[in-house]
Amino acid sequence: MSEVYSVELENVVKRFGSVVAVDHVNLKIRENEFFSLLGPSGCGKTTTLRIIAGLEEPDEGIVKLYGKDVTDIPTYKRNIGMVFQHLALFPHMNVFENIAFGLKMRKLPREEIKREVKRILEIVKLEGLENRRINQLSGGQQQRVALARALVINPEVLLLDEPLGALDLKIRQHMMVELKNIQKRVKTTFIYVTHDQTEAMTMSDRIAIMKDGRIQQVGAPLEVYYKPSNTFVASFIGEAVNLIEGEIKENGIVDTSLGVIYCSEQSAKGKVAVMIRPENVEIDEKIDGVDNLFKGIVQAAIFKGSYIEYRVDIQGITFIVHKHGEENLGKIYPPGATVEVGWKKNSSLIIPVQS
Amino acid sequence: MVNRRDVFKVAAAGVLGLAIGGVGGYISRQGEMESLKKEVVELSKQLGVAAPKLEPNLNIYNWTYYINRNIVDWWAKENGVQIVYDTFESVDEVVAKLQTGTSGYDLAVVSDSPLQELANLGVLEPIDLKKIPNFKYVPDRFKNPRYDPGNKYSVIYSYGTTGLGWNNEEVSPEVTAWADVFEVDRHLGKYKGKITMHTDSVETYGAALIYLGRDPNSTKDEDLREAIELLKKQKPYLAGYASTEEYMAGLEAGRFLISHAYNGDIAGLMYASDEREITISKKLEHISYTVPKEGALAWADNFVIPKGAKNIEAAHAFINFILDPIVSAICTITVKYPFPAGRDYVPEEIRSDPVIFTPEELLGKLYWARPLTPEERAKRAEYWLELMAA
Amino acid sequence: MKVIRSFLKIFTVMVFLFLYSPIIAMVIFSFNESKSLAVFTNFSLKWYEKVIANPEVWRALYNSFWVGAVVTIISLILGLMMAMAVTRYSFTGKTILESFILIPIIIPEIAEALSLMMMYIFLNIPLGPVTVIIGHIAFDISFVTVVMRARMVGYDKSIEEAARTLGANELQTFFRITLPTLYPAILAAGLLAFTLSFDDLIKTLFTTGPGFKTLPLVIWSYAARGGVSPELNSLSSFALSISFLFAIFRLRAERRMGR
Amino acid sequence: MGLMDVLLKYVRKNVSVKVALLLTPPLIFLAVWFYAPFLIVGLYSFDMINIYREITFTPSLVHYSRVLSWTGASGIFLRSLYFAGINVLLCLLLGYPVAYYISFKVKKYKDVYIILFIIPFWVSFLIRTYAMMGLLDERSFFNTILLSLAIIDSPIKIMYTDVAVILVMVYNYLVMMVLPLYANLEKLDKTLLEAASTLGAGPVRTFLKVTLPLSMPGIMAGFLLVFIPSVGEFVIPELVGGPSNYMVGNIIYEIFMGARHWWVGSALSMLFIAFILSLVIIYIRGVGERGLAI
Repeated sequence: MSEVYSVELENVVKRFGSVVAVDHVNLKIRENEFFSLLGPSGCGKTTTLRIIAGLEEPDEGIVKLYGKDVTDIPTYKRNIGMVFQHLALFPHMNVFENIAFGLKMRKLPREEIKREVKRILEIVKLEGLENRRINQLSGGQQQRVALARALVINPEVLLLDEPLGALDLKIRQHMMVELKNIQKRVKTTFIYVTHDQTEAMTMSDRIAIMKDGRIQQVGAPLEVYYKPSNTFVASFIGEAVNLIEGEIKENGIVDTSLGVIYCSEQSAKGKVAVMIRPENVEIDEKIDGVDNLFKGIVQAAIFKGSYIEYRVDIQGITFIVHKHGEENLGKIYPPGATVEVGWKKNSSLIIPVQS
Repeated sequence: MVNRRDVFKVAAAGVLGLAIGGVGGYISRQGEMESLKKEVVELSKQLGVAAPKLEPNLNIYNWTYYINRNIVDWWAKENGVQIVYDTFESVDEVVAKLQTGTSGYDLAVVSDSPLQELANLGVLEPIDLKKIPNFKYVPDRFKNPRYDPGNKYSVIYSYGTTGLGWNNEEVSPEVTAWADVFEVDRHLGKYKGKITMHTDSVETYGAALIYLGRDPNSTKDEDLREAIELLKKQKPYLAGYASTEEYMAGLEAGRFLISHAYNGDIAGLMYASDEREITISKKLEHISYTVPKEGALAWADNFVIPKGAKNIEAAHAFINFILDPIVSAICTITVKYPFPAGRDYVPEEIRSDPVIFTPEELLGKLYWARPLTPEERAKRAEYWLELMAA
Repeated sequence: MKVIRSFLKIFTVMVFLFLYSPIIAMVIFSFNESKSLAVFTNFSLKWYEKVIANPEVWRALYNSFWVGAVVTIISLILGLMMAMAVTRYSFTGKTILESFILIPIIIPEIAEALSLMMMYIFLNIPLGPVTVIIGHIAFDISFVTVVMRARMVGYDKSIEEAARTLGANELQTFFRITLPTLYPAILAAGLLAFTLSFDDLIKTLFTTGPGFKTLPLVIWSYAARGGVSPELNSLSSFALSISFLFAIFRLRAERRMGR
Repeated sequence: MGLMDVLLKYVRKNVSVKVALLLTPPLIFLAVWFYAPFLIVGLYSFDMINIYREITFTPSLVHYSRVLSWTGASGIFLRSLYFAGINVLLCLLLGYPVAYYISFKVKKYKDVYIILFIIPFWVSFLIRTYAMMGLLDERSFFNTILLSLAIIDSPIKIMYTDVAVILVMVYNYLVMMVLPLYANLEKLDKTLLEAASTLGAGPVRTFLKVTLPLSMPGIMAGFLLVFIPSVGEFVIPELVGGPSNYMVGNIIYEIFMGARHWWVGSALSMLFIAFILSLVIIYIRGVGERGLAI
């Protein structure tokens, strides 16, 4: 038997007028996985999520939940939970009624509803707030209610549409940890849509990166960070990145406008880009023991808290370097200073140019 | 002529009617009525049994204050008929409703010329005189009228004239002619702001055209132009164009001294009228009514059964009831408009009052409104609105 | 500055006086024992007794109420459908549709009432309560739609989607989520619809049938016939107190809605 | 999958079907009971229905040309515009200071002021009009007081005059002017006024150069809300005016019910509606769609 997938999308297409929002998407999401759909706004990630929920019907393709084709099944008959971007809590109901709604729809006996709501309130840490009105809750509390409401029905899949977007940074960071913990406790597949890579990186088992309705790459956070499948993914993931276009000269050697760059060996041909993460680059007056070495002039040095970001002009190309470490913070190269910039060849990765 | 049973029947109606409404307003003839009361109560029981079975509802549409409501209530109760009694204040209202052919009324009261208009439109049900035995009490003069030959669609209700009501204490010399209200050097100038003309354009046109020596029904441009010019000159001297309610209140309070009015309204002021209380003795001695010597418009109101009436039997029965001489008499002494069938039973002072019962020889000499076509009415309305805008 | 301020204050007080004095005078004189409109002789409830003893008034009040109730329910249903269509979906011809909705509010009521009466006559439809109700709904729909649309702007559709993900089908979603959350809008529109119907004179005047009178028709026939009278003073004061009861209800409801 | 499911699915899938389902019942109602009647009015006005209510296919403009060439009608039409214009002006003159005072000078209890202002308008239109009739009546205490104070020597006759019609209109429509004005003034950024005074403008100049221009949208909204219904007024001239104070509504009524000439009445009605609608269209063009968001 092959692996069990909680959600499968096969060649799903959704158009809005002339715009193709979802373009032949194929996805296989594993059971009990924390899966994120990451991409800039308008990339089709929310539409994809809504297709899984049944709130949008695909123009083409098939949606499967646990192997069962649900393409023609309406939302309310798919056993899924969803947390909406603006939470969509029912304003005319209190906390208990909000959470109990799904159970009532399933015609559970009153006692069981009470028990289930109590159970889930414990999980989301909202005990004792059953009778509060929605507008009497803080943003974080509302978040938990929305989560509890979606989880209490024991969904096969929990869909989350940028649920943390409205929260401020501190609470958001806290909720990220919380969400991950809850996922571990309830053991359900979470599909999480976000444009925030930190959220995706922090919580996800796997991430799908989308652009213009297409999936660009699916992989674990480290994988997409260090092995982006194309320049879009490379530049989208991480704070910053250096991408230098060029042509493969021979295996592991790329000819760029800066000159030859030595890369970790990889079989590719023709036009490619070389990706160098800024934190893997050394900067100093004099550098030894690197495979690639360039001279440049500091344009700007920006203090970013735990590191310094340098923008170094190398033959007209701006190169970004992140310099970590307390001991280095005392020594800052001022703009105009001539420096050497270098990195080892396994820090430069050849990736295909995104079409 | 009238048998005893009928008299008792009607007296019963009157007495019971009074019992419903209270006898406060009943002033004279009290002794006569009292003596009949005992027998009447007996007979009224038989009446109820004897009455034919009628439809349960009757929708009546009549002028305001134009019948004895106690008698209507009594008849309804006696026959087990639920009466909806609606009233209107102008010819326009009743014609507008009846011309629909779906007014929902079973019985209405309409004047002579609009009656012809409605008959021509085919929105009236024929009247079956066989079902109205009391029609025999209607004097011959009011049968087979010119506006409804053979009483095909109508039965006379009441009649009268439109002349001038005036305050004989304040106004002198006495009002005799239309000239008094159209010529500035006569009453018009003297009582500036105290004179009203009628709101109904048919009446006011009629007055102006009669004064000008023209046909009051004229629709010729030159006649209408001349009439309107006359009325335009008159307008600044008037208190306004008044309806029944307005001129009755105004004459009584002394705000108006001369009003273009229906005879019965003025009689109602002289004797006081109501729709529940019967009064016979004079109330306001200082109000007079004159049919101007140039002539005036006469009119007759009639029962009609509108098309679409659902309760035709009850409508006929009700007409028959009102045509009973004593019922007619009671209605006459209640509202001070003459009900022809009851003439012989009203007290002498009322029967001989020319303000209520227009003398027959005079009626013959007066003008009658002719039904107009929409074209003719529109033409008249155009001139009329020019006056209103002036 | 001081001068301007006190001028404005006096002016405002005068305008308030202008607004209140006729109504207060009417109410005061409704308790006058004599028929005089000029001198208050003695306190008396006799005109009220007359009004209360008049079955026509009670029947008219009853008619006004039930007509108002039927009109409100039907206009709410139809208006809600229209408002939902225009606020939730975009479709071709929407702007034209919206102006078509506004026209009944703009057109003089006399023209509208006469045209409806002509149509009833043209189609031989007998006049009565039903024709009155239809006439009221025909303009109430527009008012309901406009009020609802204004209140539905910013309505978060995702709560309905949330309900569906939780297992509610279309009908359950509508009755358990959509209607309850639209309650303020429905209440506001419903009260307006009821008031418009309850106070309507012109449409009712032209479309009513035998014996069917509403309260405004009774007041109108007295006012048009006899002008000012103590009976009418007390009838109007009586009607006024009903209007006030409504208004207070409305105000309280809106207060509660207004967060 | 049952038929119901197929149908439901179809509806779910098609927005246009949903829209159609939502719009059909109200639109059919409006079409039948609001627009179709005007179709009949139109047919009458073009002489396409005869006296026996049969449709004929011989359209003609005679009734229009009749109305247009009719001086009496144009006189009354002008009077209606004049009455409505005076009404708007008086409502503005009375209403602006009140709205201004409540919005700018009242610090506490603004709501109370506004509710106090609205209370008289909770009373139904007809009763308000009737209450005014009580004051305007010659026999009213108002006249008695003036007489006893020897301010006047004979009772003022206001009832059944142009003045009565206009006074009662102002009384009834004042709220329609004050509320949009107040809403507008409330939204107005008051720091602008402070800015103007720091730039050396006196109170009068500030008002004329800043407040007044900025409150134009409120004035325009009030104008529309007062002008449109008061041009078409029927009840007020009928009750407190005489035939000499007729407005368009009254002549339409008169032609329909008095002369019973439905053809001319319809033409008049159509012209009047066309006038009102063009006024609104001009307004929307000038002020924008928001102007109608009441």
